[in-house]
Amino acid sequence: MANPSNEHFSPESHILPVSLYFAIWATLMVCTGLTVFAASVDLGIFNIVVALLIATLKGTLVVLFFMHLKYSTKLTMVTVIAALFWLFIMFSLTLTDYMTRHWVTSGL
Amino acid sequence: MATAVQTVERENYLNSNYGIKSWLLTTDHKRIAMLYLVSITAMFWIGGFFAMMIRLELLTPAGDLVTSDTYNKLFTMHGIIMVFFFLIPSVPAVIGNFVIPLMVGAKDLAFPRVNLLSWYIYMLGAITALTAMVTGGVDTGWTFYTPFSTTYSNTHVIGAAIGIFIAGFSSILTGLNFIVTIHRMRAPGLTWRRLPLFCWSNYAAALIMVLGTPVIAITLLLVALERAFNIGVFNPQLGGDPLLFQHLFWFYSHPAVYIMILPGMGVISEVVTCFSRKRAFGYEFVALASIAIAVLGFVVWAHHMFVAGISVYAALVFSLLSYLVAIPSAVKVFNWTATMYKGSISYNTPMLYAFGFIGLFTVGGLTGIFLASLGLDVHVHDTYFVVAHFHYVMVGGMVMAYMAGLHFWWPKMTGRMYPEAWAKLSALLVFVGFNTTFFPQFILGYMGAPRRYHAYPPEFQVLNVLSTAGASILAVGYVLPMIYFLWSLRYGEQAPPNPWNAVGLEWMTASPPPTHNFDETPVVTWEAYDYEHQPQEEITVGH
Amino acid sequence: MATSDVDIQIAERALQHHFADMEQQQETSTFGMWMFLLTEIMFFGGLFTAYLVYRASYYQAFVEGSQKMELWAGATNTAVLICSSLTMALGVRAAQTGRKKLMIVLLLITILFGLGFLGIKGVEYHEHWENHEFPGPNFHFETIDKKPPVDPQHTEIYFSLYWAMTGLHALHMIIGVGLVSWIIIAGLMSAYTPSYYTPVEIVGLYWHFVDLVWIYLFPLLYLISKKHGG
Amino acid sequence: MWQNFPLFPPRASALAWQVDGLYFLLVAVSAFFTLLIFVMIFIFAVKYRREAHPHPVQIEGSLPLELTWTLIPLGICMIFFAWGSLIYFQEARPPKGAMEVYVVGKQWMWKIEHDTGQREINQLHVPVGRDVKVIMSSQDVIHSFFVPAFRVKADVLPGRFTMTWFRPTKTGSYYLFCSQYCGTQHSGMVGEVIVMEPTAYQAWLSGNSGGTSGSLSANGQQLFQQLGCATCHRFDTQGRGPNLAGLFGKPVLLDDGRTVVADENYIRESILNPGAKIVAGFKPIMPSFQGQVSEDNLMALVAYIKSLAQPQQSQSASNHQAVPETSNVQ
Repeated sequence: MANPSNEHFSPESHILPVSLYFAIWATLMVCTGLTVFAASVDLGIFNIVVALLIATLKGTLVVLFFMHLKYSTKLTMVTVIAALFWLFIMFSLTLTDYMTRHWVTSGL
Repeated sequence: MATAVQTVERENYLNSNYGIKSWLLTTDHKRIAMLYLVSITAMFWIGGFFAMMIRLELLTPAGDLVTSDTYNKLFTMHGIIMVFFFLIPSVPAVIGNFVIPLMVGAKDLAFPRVNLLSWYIYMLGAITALTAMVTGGVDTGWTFYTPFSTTYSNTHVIGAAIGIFIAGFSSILTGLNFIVTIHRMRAPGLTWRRLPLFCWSNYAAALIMVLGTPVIAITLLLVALERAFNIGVFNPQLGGDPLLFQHLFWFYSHPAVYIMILPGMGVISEVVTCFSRKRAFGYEFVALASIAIAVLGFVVWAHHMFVAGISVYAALVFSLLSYLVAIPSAVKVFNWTATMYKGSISYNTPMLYAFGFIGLFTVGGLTGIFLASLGLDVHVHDTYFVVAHFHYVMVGGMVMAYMAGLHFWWPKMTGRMYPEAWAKLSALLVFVGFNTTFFPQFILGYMGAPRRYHAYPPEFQVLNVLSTAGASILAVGYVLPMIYFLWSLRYGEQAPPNPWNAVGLEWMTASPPPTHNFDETPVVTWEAYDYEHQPQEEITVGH
Repeated sequence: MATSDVDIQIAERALQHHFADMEQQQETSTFGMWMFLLTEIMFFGGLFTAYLVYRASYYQAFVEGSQKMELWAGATNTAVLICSSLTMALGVRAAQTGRKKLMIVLLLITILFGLGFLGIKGVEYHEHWENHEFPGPNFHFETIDKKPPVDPQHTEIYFSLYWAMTGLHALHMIIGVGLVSWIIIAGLMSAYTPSYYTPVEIVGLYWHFVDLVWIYLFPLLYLISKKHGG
Repeated sequence: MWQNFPLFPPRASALAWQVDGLYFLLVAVSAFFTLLIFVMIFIFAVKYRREAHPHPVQIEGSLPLELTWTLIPLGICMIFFAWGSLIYFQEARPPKGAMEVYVVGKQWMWKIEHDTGQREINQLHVPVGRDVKVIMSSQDVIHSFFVPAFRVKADVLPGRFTMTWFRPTKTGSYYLFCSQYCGTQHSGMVGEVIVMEPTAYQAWLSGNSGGTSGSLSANGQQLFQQLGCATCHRFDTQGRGPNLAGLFGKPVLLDDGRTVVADENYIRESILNPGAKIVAGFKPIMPSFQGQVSEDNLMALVAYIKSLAQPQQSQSASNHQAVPETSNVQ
């Protein structure tokens, strides 16, 4: 992967080298192959874990480099973190209900 | 009054150009605010008319004025219009739109064309929803609970849902505009710690608009799809779970009550400081309380579902979190009260509304504690207790704050003063009428009167009659401002740039402001609410 | 990166009256786009929540539904979108460096990839439609081994979510193709310079976001479990 | 209109006192804080009015005060939380040995079936002093079972059982409201709960047994035969389906490794959507009975399978002859 120290551009004009874009692209393609391969191996519940880990890796690369988040302001970073945080709230608190419906069984 | 009688009318945003096109194609935030003002006022009267019909029907225990189907449509349309087309846009889209760019010393919002677009989207949504109502109405309740809304209702659910779906994007765009404006367009020297509390609270509300509204959009889209194609996601007959709908619905609709109340709280902070001539007590705490409410508001939604069949454990979690969101609201109330301590208080109309707000919001907030308490909620859930509670917050709180803000900034928006005596009378009428209408409903609720009942057992009649009587007083209290505001446009006194002798950038430009707001970009060198350094002699306001 | 007088004129015309300078305008617009993407995330988030809830409760039904997905189509589409993201990123870079022709060529390729994605998706949709794997009264499903499903109701919900999620995503792709076309037309009219290319960047952000959603949709819908006869 | 003008609901269940206690405490605390705010506003507004106090004293704020009005309300709230949760927990856990009543909500009436086979519409007769567990489901939309005098409420959902329970302490007739909006005649979906002295209740039971064909579980047993359940679910180890004797209330190991407790909702799901949870060691061959059994019949089947779990009946059940618990009625 490209060495970030060579790409210290000012945040206003984050012009990244073409080679970096191709390197990211290649990584994404390899990851796609990997995720298809991983799905064909039976890992039990870890299938989904692996698939999501790879997806997250791919997503992170897209956001950091293709979308230039790595070279953006702190405010943009906070925005992305806020998105993830609110998604987490929605997922986890909804599942709080669904995953615990059987905890008190005597009353159905 | 300041002696500067303007002989030559200087150019302002109202007289810079004329004609319908200059309004419909404007990108000026002040004109867009006026467009919003006209449209949401129209929606308020439509919603208010439905409310009046509801109250008249409930005058007698038998369902004799309208049929039960009509009644069900009335309360549904009252809820949909008031929530989505009046309360949510009221303070942000009218007052916020007008005042926030002025407050931060900007020439406009960050995206003026998007701002205009958001008004058009709002109108499209409103017209879609109204069409659904005119052509037959909706009878699902504003909550659209499945499977009633998806399978059993024979009314125009899709139309109403699409209307709300569309209006949601207007709300999203307004929120997005506010957040970006407050981040990026502040005048030099206007740091976050110097930002008026109105901006803070609108910022917090905008966060909810941006993060929550998309979820209601997708949820209502699924309801529409469910009705159209029977996709089964919320339909128990097809294996879906109706509670999932409630989760997704309240994920937005609970925070939405904070979209409604937070900007109102911001208005109160402005008004209380101005008419007490004091700095906001505990500025940081009030500002942070807004953000805390916005964040915590997202983790309490299932307290609407304590009896709906959620797990006991989840109910415990949501109950605990619900108490936490009460704390920042309490902090705000205490700080407003403390702001008045050792102030120099004048009883102008906005301040009277602010008194009303603080008192009624306290009652509304405290009864929220009743509802957050699991064992008690089981009894009062879906009764008039809930109706009274949220009207105390929404009408007693939010509409009071909206009225306070409208009176406060009316001179700035129109360049005219409203008639103070009439305004005070109407403030009093609203306060008395409101309490007469909604306080009896707390008692009704604890007695067990379920909400959304077209006919009710006779022993509930006395309190219902009281409620209807109060509603008619309330109606007069709302009709009066409508009349004298219109009157003031033509006959009102010319307003000076700063009639209340308030601090804040919006008062440092002309009334009404010029198209570009400021003749030169202001530089802020003072703290928020710096009444200390404003010369006392300038106080000209009577009472 | 020499800036000609014409370029400066373009940039001056592009500066809206309420901004102090280009830098403020560009930062504001980009931040605005990120905020918009935040709402998009929450928009898809509602569907992902529904997916999570049902998948957690009715795993087997989701496995059976997922096995009927064409893996080759999903994988190819993932690759197509990644390629389109590359050309999009390179297109933005070309705009940054002021190579107009290159930018237009790259964006055209991006559109082609986008249309390719929609084409493959269309083939898949057609196949599901023919097989009655569309939720509603005509829904009919048999597993990949031609057996009746263990839990037909929830397999139908899997398909409801599949259509809703991929349909919404495809709608975003169509909007994206429209936006990129608009950028190409504006680019042909020389609207952008190295000091003013904000619209290109913003549309780029949007395109990458749509790609990002697919990166999650692919494993969640296509790869739940390929183990047969589960 | 003025003669009958109550301001407080009747208090007719063991739980009502607790709910009211919490309510009174909350009213007291709320009244205190409301008065505090009103009085402070009033005093400040009068004392510091502009005429009397033209020169404001600027105060930035006070950390101790902020902490005070953050922490004290928080502390008070935690008391309410604890108390409210305790009550809720009691409501969620019916006592053992409660008599069971099955309720089906439909637009716009309450259909009630007693364990002993009596059926009622919009009326529920119960004896005073006994725990009553109400097991509910809806035939169409969401309803809500609400008896203000007992301070209990629970939504009645389609596609699922929910429950609530109460122990009436006072005889009389009390409102049973539907409190979840359910369509046109929502406000007409009002019934009554009639609490009777035990002797009167027994008399009522025997007076109303004529029209019914037997206890609920006996009906369930009949259905069990008619629908052909018994061919696979045999009371030995040879059946193609699991043996249901003694099943109810016990944990069940599923073929994907999960364990669930066989409660009412599990049985319901297994009848309507057998593929959702396959018992370990069995094949997913059971057809779905979705659309073939009504809510009433489902409840009968559940009641029957429940009755199989009671030791003195499992024997008779294997003789295909379930005897209801309160057989003295017949």
